[in-house]
Amino acid sequence: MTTNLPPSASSQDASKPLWRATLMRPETMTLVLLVAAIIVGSLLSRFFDSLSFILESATYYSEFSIVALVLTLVIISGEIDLSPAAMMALSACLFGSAFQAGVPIGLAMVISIVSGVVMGAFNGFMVLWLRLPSLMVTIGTLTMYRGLAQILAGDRSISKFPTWFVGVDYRELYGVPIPVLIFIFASIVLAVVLGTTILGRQIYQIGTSEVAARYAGIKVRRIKFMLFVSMGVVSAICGLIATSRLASVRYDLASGGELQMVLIVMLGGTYIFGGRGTILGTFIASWLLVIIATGMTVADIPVTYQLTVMGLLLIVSIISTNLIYSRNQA
Amino acid sequence: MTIIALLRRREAGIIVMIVIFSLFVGVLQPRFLTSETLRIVLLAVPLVMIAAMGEMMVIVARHVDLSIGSILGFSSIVAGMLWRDHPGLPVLLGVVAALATGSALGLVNGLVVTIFRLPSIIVTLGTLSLYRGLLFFYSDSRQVDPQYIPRDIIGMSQTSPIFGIPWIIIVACVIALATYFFLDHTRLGRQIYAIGSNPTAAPLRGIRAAPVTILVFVISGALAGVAGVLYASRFGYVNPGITGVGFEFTVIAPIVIGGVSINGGVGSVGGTALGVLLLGAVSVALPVLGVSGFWQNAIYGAVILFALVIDRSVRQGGLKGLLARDAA
Amino acid sequence: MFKRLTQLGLSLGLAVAGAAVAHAADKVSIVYIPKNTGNPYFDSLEKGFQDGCAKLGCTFDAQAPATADATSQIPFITAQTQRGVSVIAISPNSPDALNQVLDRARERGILVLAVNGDLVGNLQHRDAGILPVDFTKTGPGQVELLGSEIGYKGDIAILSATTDAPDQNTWIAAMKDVLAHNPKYAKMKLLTIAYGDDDPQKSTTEMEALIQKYPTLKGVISPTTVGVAAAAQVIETAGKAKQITLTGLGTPNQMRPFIKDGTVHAIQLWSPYNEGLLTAYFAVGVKSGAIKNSPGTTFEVPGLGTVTIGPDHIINTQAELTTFDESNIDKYNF
Amino acid sequence: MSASTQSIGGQSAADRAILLSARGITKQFAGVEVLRDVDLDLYAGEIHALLGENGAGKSTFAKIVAGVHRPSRGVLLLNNARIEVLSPLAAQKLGITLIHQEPISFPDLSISENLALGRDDGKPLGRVRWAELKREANSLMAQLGIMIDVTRPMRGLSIADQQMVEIARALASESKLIIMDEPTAPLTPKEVETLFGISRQLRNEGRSIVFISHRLEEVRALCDRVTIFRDGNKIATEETKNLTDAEIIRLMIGREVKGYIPKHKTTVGEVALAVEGLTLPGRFENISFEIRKGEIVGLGGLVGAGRTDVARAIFGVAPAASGTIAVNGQVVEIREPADAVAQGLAFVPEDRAVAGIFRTLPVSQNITAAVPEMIAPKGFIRHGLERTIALDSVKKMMIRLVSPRQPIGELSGGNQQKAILARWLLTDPKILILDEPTRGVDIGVKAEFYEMIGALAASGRAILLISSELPELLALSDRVLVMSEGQLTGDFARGDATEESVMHAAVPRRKVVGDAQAAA
Repeated sequence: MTTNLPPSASSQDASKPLWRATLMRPETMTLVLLVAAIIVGSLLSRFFDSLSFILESATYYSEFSIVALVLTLVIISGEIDLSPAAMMALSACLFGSAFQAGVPIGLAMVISIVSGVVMGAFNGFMVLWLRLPSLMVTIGTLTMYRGLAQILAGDRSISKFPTWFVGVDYRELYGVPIPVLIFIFASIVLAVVLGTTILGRQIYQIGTSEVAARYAGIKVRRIKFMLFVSMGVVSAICGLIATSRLASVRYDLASGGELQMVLIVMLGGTYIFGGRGTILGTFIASWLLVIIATGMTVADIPVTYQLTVMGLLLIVSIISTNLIYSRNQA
Repeated sequence: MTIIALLRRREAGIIVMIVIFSLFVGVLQPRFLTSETLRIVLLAVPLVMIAAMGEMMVIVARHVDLSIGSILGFSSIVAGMLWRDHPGLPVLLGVVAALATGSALGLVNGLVVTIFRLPSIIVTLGTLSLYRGLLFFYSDSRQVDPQYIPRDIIGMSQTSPIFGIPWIIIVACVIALATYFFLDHTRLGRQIYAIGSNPTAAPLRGIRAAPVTILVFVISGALAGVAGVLYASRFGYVNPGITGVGFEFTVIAPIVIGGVSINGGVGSVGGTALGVLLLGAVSVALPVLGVSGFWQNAIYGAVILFALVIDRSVRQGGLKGLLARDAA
Repeated sequence: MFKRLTQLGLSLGLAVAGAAVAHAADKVSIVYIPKNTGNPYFDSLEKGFQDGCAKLGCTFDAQAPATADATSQIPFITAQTQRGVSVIAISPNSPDALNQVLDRARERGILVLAVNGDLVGNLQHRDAGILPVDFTKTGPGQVELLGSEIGYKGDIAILSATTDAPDQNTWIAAMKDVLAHNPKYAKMKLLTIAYGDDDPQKSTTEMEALIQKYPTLKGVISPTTVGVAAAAQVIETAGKAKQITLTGLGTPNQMRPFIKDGTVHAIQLWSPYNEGLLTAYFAVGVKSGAIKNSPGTTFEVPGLGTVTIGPDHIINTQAELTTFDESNIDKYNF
Repeated sequence: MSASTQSIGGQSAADRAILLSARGITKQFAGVEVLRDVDLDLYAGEIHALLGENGAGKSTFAKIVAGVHRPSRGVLLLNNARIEVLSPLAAQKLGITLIHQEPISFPDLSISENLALGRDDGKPLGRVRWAELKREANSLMAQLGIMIDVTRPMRGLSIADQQMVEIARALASESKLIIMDEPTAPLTPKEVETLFGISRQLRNEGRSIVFISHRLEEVRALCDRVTIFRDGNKIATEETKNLTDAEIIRLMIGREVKGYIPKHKTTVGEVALAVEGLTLPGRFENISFEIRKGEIVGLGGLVGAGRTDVARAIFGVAPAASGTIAVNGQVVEIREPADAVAQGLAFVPEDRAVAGIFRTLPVSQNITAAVPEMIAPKGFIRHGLERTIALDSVKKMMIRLVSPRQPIGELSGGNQQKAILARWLLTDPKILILDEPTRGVDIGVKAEFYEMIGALAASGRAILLISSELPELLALSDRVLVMSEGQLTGDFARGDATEESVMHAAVPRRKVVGDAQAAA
């Protein structure tokens, strides 16, 4: 039985005041949490209110945050990718091994980015051509890519990179570390892409109804494939940033990062079933995570609480986002 | 397509794979083909076997539980701390506590998944982290040293009630058989398959999907709790930061290779058990062959992907159909 | 705009740090960052810190990451730097990944000490390394212990942690050296080195594989606490205690049941407690100016006697390994 | 009409035992009344037809009786005792079984298990007796004249076979009341006859059957009484023999049929779309036809005959394995819908909710979805422009809405359909494929659609119209093609196409057509 409302029944809904529509957005919730976290953080520790400290801490999370931005697009399009942390590790290990084997560092960087393309394309192939669910595929590739990194690099840590390559997080522009700048820049670019271009529009449409998008002549497979490849490329780039920051690389680089990336995206109010979400939300959520993590660390709160808080946040954020959207849809 | 027909009977396929693999390893390292190997493999698998029985039910019901590693860790710590801090109490009480802990954590998973209708994979990714955090908190980040694990528990891996078969293997067999009986011969078991096969139609056949789904998560948690006790038995101590970490992949890989479809509704206890045995044999064989343990992760990942592709090609009626264009 | 804010923040942070330093004369604050949380070895080490600080009047705190991966300690170092503690003692998870963040801490006047494991290859990024014993003697000590138990004769194997662990590799190199060159050990044959990744499960399968592959195996050295415990469990489960002699580095608490039931006769280790104690004394001494942090300097630690700062600023807590067997194991609780 | 029908149908109402009474049944969905104050009595041992247009409320009524929905108001009485039907399982226990329009199947479970599911009320840990299940399943399938291995899984069974399993399930349930919601749609005439035979037998045993169908001839052949629904109201209950077809239709739609479809003038031009030898194994075979500019070609046939598959193949949704498609005389390769759109094709799909609309997105986005270059001339979306374009379409198509920012899911079916059509008109398509364009659309709006379709053809566009409503198909089409079991079986010029000729071609040939006629 169809349950279409006649226009009159929904008129209150459409004419809902703007402030209420804004308040009911998940991003607003994230922003409120951010403000609250800053206040609580400052109360917990007097060491907290230093911007340079926060920015420095932000570099530790910037790689995951940058990947989370692209992951936002992937999730809006109705897919998911749990393998980026493993892709970071494998591409960075490739880079390190190549460099160690005497490959010029520039070429080694190219190799790592190409490996990102290949890994992303493999994910895309499995999902789009073999039509396997992306969740399971990327759980498989997350294990496999990490394992390949382990086979490649063993458990040694590769270091001794040239000084110009090392320490990207200590280079600053206007007092802001480079990785954080890259994150901010990437946020702006992706926000523009998602919010104002046809590509962005079509990503939402695909996520809302893939079948309808295909019938409307949208090249669903091409767009999704591009998103998976972008995940690979961005993961590789972030693998390089992490390598530079740590001045070394090991197979366990970014291990467990998939949880944090998904957490950022969910916390930013992106709908797990696709079709809804914003870069702004992910941007705010990234800062929220930085504030919570650094705030707790600097306040000497044991790591056990941090794990608990992260897990709890993930669950609470999907529940609330889900509730907000299902209410809007009712 | 005889290969496909063979793969349809996944159990037959896995038995063939186990035989081929064993012969292959045996040729390279003749010492592999001894009863000693069998003993080692059989000692290595009960943990995975028991947890896999629960996880398999979850997957048959078209869900997944990624938090079992943390549940295993939590249950074993709860039991271990009980043994350590209250040495006067009966040993069995620790086992009961582990079961109760596992069930309770599974219940939370089930409730969140069904009440809010959220994808279980994301929910359990969250509880994976949440439970591990709580576990650190509960244990005060302290491990339970071997001297506190009761000898009766350690003895489960060593002593045998019958035919020289250690207790833990018997426990695993009993649980596997019980699972088989439950899934294949009770109405409730068949309802799990029905829910996984067609969740929207289940209520129309009078199946109450929510409670059954919750029950499945509880069973999965409880079995992870049992596996937690066996962990203490086999490794002799439990550590909040180590016990059960990464266990979810160790469990999911043999399940998918055992022919349990991640699309729900399909899968047998026999296939799962054989999958566990196959991967158990692989993990025992790698060091015997002198292959670096680094390969294990990559192999597990590849196995999951391979099983996914096989599953898809069987459904599509052969490899030819695999690449056919989408008919959505 | 940002820059000015940053400077403001920086000066605020420095002011706080300065305040902390100003107090340093009477109250040194030490923070210890172990490899990961839940590791009983480090619990014991922390105890040494606590007792030392109780006597010396310094404040002590331990902050552990959840996992032992290369990057997990970094946010903790930064946060403690921001807090303006006077001493950071760390058991590094990676010898390479911490250089920059440790340098930044040292720029702020924080004393950075590597404890229990050193930043091999990057020694210039810490102020001193506090190691339990002279690591060059650990390997030979272990070989001697095993040799004495098996009559200096037979096939042996090593079950190590990871291929990349610097300490392990130092010890193993010394073991190989002494086995090859000391005629006393001429009849002991090293068959292989297995790696259990400090993971109970993996150590167990590796140990099982050793037993299976080498029926002539008489002795196993496992110079890692996780490995030796797993190996003992395997030997006990397989009922091979009569054929295979196990020794290694293990904590008394972890190994007590095996030593009591005869699966293992003796293990060795040093006192992690003393490491913590010594570090506390050293740190407070350097901060107060009583100890000059340069090679050759000596200082007194109650209970440990006179301690000398060695080359590369390496300080050892004790000369020899302590051997634990049935006779003395109950005296230790860590 | 058989003798037995008359003898039972001929008794006077007063003599008959009433099995089920509905009193004042009202149902609201999201504040909209879809069923209003329905009173209905079902006799024991009768076959009772529910008739009405789509959305008239007959399926909702059936689902309320079967416990799928709960009534907003009103009561049900079974054997004069008030009952609360809380769930399908509760209905089952009361002896009420519903055979759904789309067969319920658990594809991974065996046929025998599908038959058994939900029929037992035993303990959850009660044992499943596999041998018993198999024996029972075999005997049920034999009763229905179906030879099939009952231990095979449902996956892969044809819709008809699945429907037969559903029917077998109802048989086994010993229900006093069996409700069949359009059970015959996927069945072959022979299977229909088996079903009718069994239905009569059940009636003779004193059980009651509610039969929902659009096919008047079936109702006439089988049913003792009919109840007619319109717009959520029960309009009439009458003995079948007392009503003529024309009267029934008048009661269903509330006015005379004639003249409600506008006459369409044809000025046919060159060939716009030529399809040659299109084949997709298992779906359709060797389909060839052409459509000229300004021509409306109707494609008729039974549900499942492969009409939609052909349309989806042409549009690239599920391309054919072999055969060619030529647009304006040029053979083109269409691998996905985007290619089809580039060739000037447009497709209004049958399954609007899934394949048509983006439910949660604004109407404006839905309208402009196929013309990105129009709203984003330089790559960036110009929202003002988009709004203008959308509002223009809204006005042209007379789409009723509050705001173009409103999610399209809030519009009525007809208005949603208009928006989909508007989306395609923006692409200025040369060839339009309309798959059941008026399904789920109110009568009044239907007329608007007919006018639009006519106008589109008149403007030189080629139109392929798929419709299961014969009068609509016949009135609009210049030519009518008919498919049956994946083959083209009929090609009628406007004058030659009649309901009889089209139905004749649509009925599968391999079966003996005489059976169906003999039955009627």
